[in-house]
Amino acid sequence: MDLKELYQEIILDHAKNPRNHGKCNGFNHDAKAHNPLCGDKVHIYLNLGKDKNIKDLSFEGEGCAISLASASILTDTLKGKDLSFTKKLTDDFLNMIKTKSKITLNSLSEDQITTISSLSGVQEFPMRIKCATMAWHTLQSAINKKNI
Amino acid sequence: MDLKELYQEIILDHAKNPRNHGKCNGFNHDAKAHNPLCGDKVHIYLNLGKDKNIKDLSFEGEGCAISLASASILTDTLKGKDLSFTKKLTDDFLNMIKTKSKITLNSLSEDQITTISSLSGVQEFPMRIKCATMAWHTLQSAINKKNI
Amino acid sequence: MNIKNIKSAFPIFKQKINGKPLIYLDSANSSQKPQTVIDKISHFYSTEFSNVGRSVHTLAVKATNRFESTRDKVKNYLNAKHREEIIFTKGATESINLVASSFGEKFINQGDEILTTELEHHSNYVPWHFVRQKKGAIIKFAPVNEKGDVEIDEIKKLITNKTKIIAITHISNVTGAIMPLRKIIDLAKEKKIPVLIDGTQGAPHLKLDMQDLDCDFYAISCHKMYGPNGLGILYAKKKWLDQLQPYQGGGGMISEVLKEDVTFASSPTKFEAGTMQTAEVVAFSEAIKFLESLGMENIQNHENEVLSYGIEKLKRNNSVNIIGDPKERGSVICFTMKGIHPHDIATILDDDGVAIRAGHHCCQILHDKLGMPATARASIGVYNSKEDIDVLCSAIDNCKKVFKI
Amino acid sequence: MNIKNIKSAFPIFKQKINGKPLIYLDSANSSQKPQTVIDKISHFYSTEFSNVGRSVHTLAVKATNRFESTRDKVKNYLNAKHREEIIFTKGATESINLVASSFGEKFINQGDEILTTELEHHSNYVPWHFVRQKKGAIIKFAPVNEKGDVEIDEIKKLITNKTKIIAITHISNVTGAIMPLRKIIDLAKEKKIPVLIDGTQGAPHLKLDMQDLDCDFYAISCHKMYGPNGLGILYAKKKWLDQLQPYQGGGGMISEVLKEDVTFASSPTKFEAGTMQTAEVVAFSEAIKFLESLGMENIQNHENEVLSYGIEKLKRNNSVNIIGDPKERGSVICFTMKGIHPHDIATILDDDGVAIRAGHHCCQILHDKLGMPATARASIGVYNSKEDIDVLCSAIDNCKKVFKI
Ligand SMILES: Cc1ncc(COP(=O)(O)O)c(C=O)c1O
Ligand SMILES: Cc1ncc(COP(=O)(O)O)c(C=O)c1O
Repeated sequence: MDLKELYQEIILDHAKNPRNHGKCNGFNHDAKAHNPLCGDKVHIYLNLGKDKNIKDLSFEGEGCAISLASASILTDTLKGKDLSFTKKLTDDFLNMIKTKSKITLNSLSEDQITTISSLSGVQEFPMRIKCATMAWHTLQSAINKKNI
Repeated sequence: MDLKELYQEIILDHAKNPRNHGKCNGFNHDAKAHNPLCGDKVHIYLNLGKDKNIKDLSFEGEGCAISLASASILTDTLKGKDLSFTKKLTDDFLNMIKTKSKITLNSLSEDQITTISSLSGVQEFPMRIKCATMAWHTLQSAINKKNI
Repeated sequence: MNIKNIKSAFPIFKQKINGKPLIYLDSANSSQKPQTVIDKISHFYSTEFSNVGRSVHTLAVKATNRFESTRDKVKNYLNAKHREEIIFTKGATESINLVASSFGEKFINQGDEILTTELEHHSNYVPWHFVRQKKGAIIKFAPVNEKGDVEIDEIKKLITNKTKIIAITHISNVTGAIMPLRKIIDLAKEKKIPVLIDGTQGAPHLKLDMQDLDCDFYAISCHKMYGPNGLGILYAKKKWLDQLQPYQGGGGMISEVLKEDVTFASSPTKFEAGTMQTAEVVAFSEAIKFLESLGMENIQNHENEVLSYGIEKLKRNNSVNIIGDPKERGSVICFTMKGIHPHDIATILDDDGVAIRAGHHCCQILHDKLGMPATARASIGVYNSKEDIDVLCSAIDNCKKVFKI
Repeated sequence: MNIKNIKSAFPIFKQKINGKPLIYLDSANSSQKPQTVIDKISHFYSTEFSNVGRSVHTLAVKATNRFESTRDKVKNYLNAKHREEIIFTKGATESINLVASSFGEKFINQGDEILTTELEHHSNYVPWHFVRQKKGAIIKFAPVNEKGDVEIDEIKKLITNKTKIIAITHISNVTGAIMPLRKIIDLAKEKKIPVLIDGTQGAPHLKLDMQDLDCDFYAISCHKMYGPNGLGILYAKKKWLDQLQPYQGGGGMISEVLKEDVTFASSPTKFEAGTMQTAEVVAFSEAIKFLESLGMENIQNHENEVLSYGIEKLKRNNSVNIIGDPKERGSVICFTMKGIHPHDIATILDDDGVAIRAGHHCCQILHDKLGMPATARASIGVYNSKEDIDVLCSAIDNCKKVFKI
């Protein structure tokens, strides 16, 4: 186990300055989740276009550095992307957390890949995996659950 | 532990041919008890005179050799005795079962003492002590509880 | 491991009882524990102990992993479909109380009927008696026949449109009858009535498959299947998990706790309030390993061999009266002897190192029907052999000598 | 035994965590077990195991004697007046559920009030929430002040003639506040209101005397007082034993079982349905021996020394915010750090071998009031030393390094 792997510069940056925090304009889907054991909370908002493009994406939440960074990176990476890409990246991400496999989607910039991959250090901290994955599961619920 | 101490001739005799079995005539006190763990039951009947003499004494019950013999010996020994003697003998008996002390009441015949003492073998069989003492405790309840 | 010398896996058999080798024929009461289970408890407490699920430090991670992976093991062992169908309890008694309380609270009302049998252990009656008292429900008892079986027709006759649950044992701990579960469950499904199986005596002896059996609830005591004390399992089919209210309230089983209201976690957490029996759960994985390494079929064959040998041999003894003659018998022989009370039998047998149980075995209704306040019971576990039966039989002969019959 | 080197009595401290000595500061969650307790479990299973109370063979006699003599030991340890006041349960959670269920069923009706505090662990709230739901009762929360104490006046203010029970913790597992039990119980007695104490955090640290304290119910988790998992105690004053209905139904707790009705044994049997945790109870006697051999006063002095040292040292650290400043504190220090979430603290501390807990510690109402979803908690057991606090403090400094603050 290596703390430096877990708390990389990129993660600390996202945790301290989360991107896309708050309710995004015109959100038409949302979902929230919380982990009753540790008190972490996340609420994902998205503005999903008729064309299945995510026009806007944001989150509210409180929690540890890992959960904040994960939500922040998620919103940053998926804003503007379409649903099929979102699904693929989510699968890849969850896989990475589980098996330390690499993210290789070629529509992502190297920078984006580095950013997302910074979360893979959590793999060696089993009790923290939920912190990293909660936002991603919640995004899926939000997509599936139309906000009326 | 010695089985022969437990199942002495006298005990087997009383178990196979219990004395004073059934409801005695004119009983004016009674009480019953049972041991829910083993199913042993005893019901003591006594005809207590105004002079505090036990005019008649009997029991109904089902159970192991020890519990039958104990009830039988109890009724045989205490029929015709008064309450203060009954109390003394009961204390002596319970003491004997607990500490293997001797029964020494001098108004008892040697024969009677031998008979009662035959139950002291139970002392080495802790799970069977209740079998030997149940009738004696029940007699006390019967004395204390007037039958109306 | 070879079943024939499996005694050596159990340290208890190094003991002498009254100077004689221990012949343990009280496994229906509680089974002895293999060395591996005992060692696991010590090892876990000595090197990995921590409370589970609540802390993020190394020991807590190890303990949580072991705890939850035992749940997976149990799921596989029972061939349950979902891991959340496996709920850890204090024992079969608590498992049944949980269902009676939570199911009863929600689904049983005034005049509704609970269908059970005359064979049941108090653990599968008293919890329903509580529901009867609280709700004004009715308990119906399918009668046991003179062979010690409960016929499917008797159950069929008692089903009405008021029947809300069927609660029935897998194997009688007195007559040894193996219940016709397949038929009962088929019948119940036709009528859309849920079925709870008291599997306390089934789980240690028979291969179980929850998906195949398709009951709604199955209750298990781990201490009767070579596992540690103080642990049980409730298998509850997924469809019930959300419908049933939690049984106990406390730490771990909640989702959100406010002054005005409380919401609950999902199963299994929802049904596991408070600090669980971490060490016991962890050690139970060794009991499953033990059973799996021998193979349930082998265990069953071996036990049946010893059982049949025992039945045959006792039948030939004129002083012994065997209780029941069920179509299929599992691991239990209850008997009486003319002129010798079961308690006296048990005491005299103990002198020869033979441990049996005497009493009503928590089945008073059945014993009332039999007209016997008590019986003697020899019950068979994986470690018993035909030689054990031989010792039992000569100890039984000794009873007659002591009683001069 | 000397408290200063008592770590050697606990095999867990032979472990290295991430290559470093284990600094276990999570005892409020669950304590580690001394070798004597672990050995007792093994020894009992290996040489004396049997189900208790039900069979008459030698092993059953031994097991029953050990089981019941532990009850006597607990009675003496708690200075309870009667042995039947000692009921074995699965843990404090079950103890409180038992009282809430049995007492609530009989004595709490629509509109009646249950008085508790904002400090309570979920285990002393959710069971009462169930009563609220079932009976239409009201739960009132005595407020915690900014020091983390609940003042007696706040409790006094909330008592009405509808108050049916006061349920309150002995020591808060978050602020560490030791409740003014003497005053609360005096007040309650004046008003004839029974008092339940959640003694989960009290029992491991303070000398207890039930006759002197004179509460009605006192709930204990044995696994937090160096005893085995899966075992708890409910002390219930004699006057309640006959009044309360049994909690669970099953074997052992009955007097007579008929198809129409069931009557129950007397306490403690009445409240101990099904096969109990024999091995755990037997081994718990070693935990009591351990505590008695050290002496509760010595333990308290030692723990207070370590605690004060910890408080002082953490106060001097500007990045650390200690939760609460109660008049009397027992064995618990909750804290936060600006810019570092408690979970991250716990993970980073673990890297230095320091085991603490992070979260709401099953006290969500209190954390909501504090405006903090989570805190970090270092809790002290008999085996902790000032050196442990030093390691804790340097590990805390390391958090800042990792987070570059
Ligand atoms: C058929 C049956 N059901 C239920 C039980 C209760 O099991 P436990 O005491 O382990 O809860 C037993 C064992 O005593 C049993 O034999
Ligand atoms: C104050 C308090 N009450 C109750 C409990 C519940 O104890 P258990 O989980 O052992 O049942 C705990 C421990 O988690 C506690 O700290």
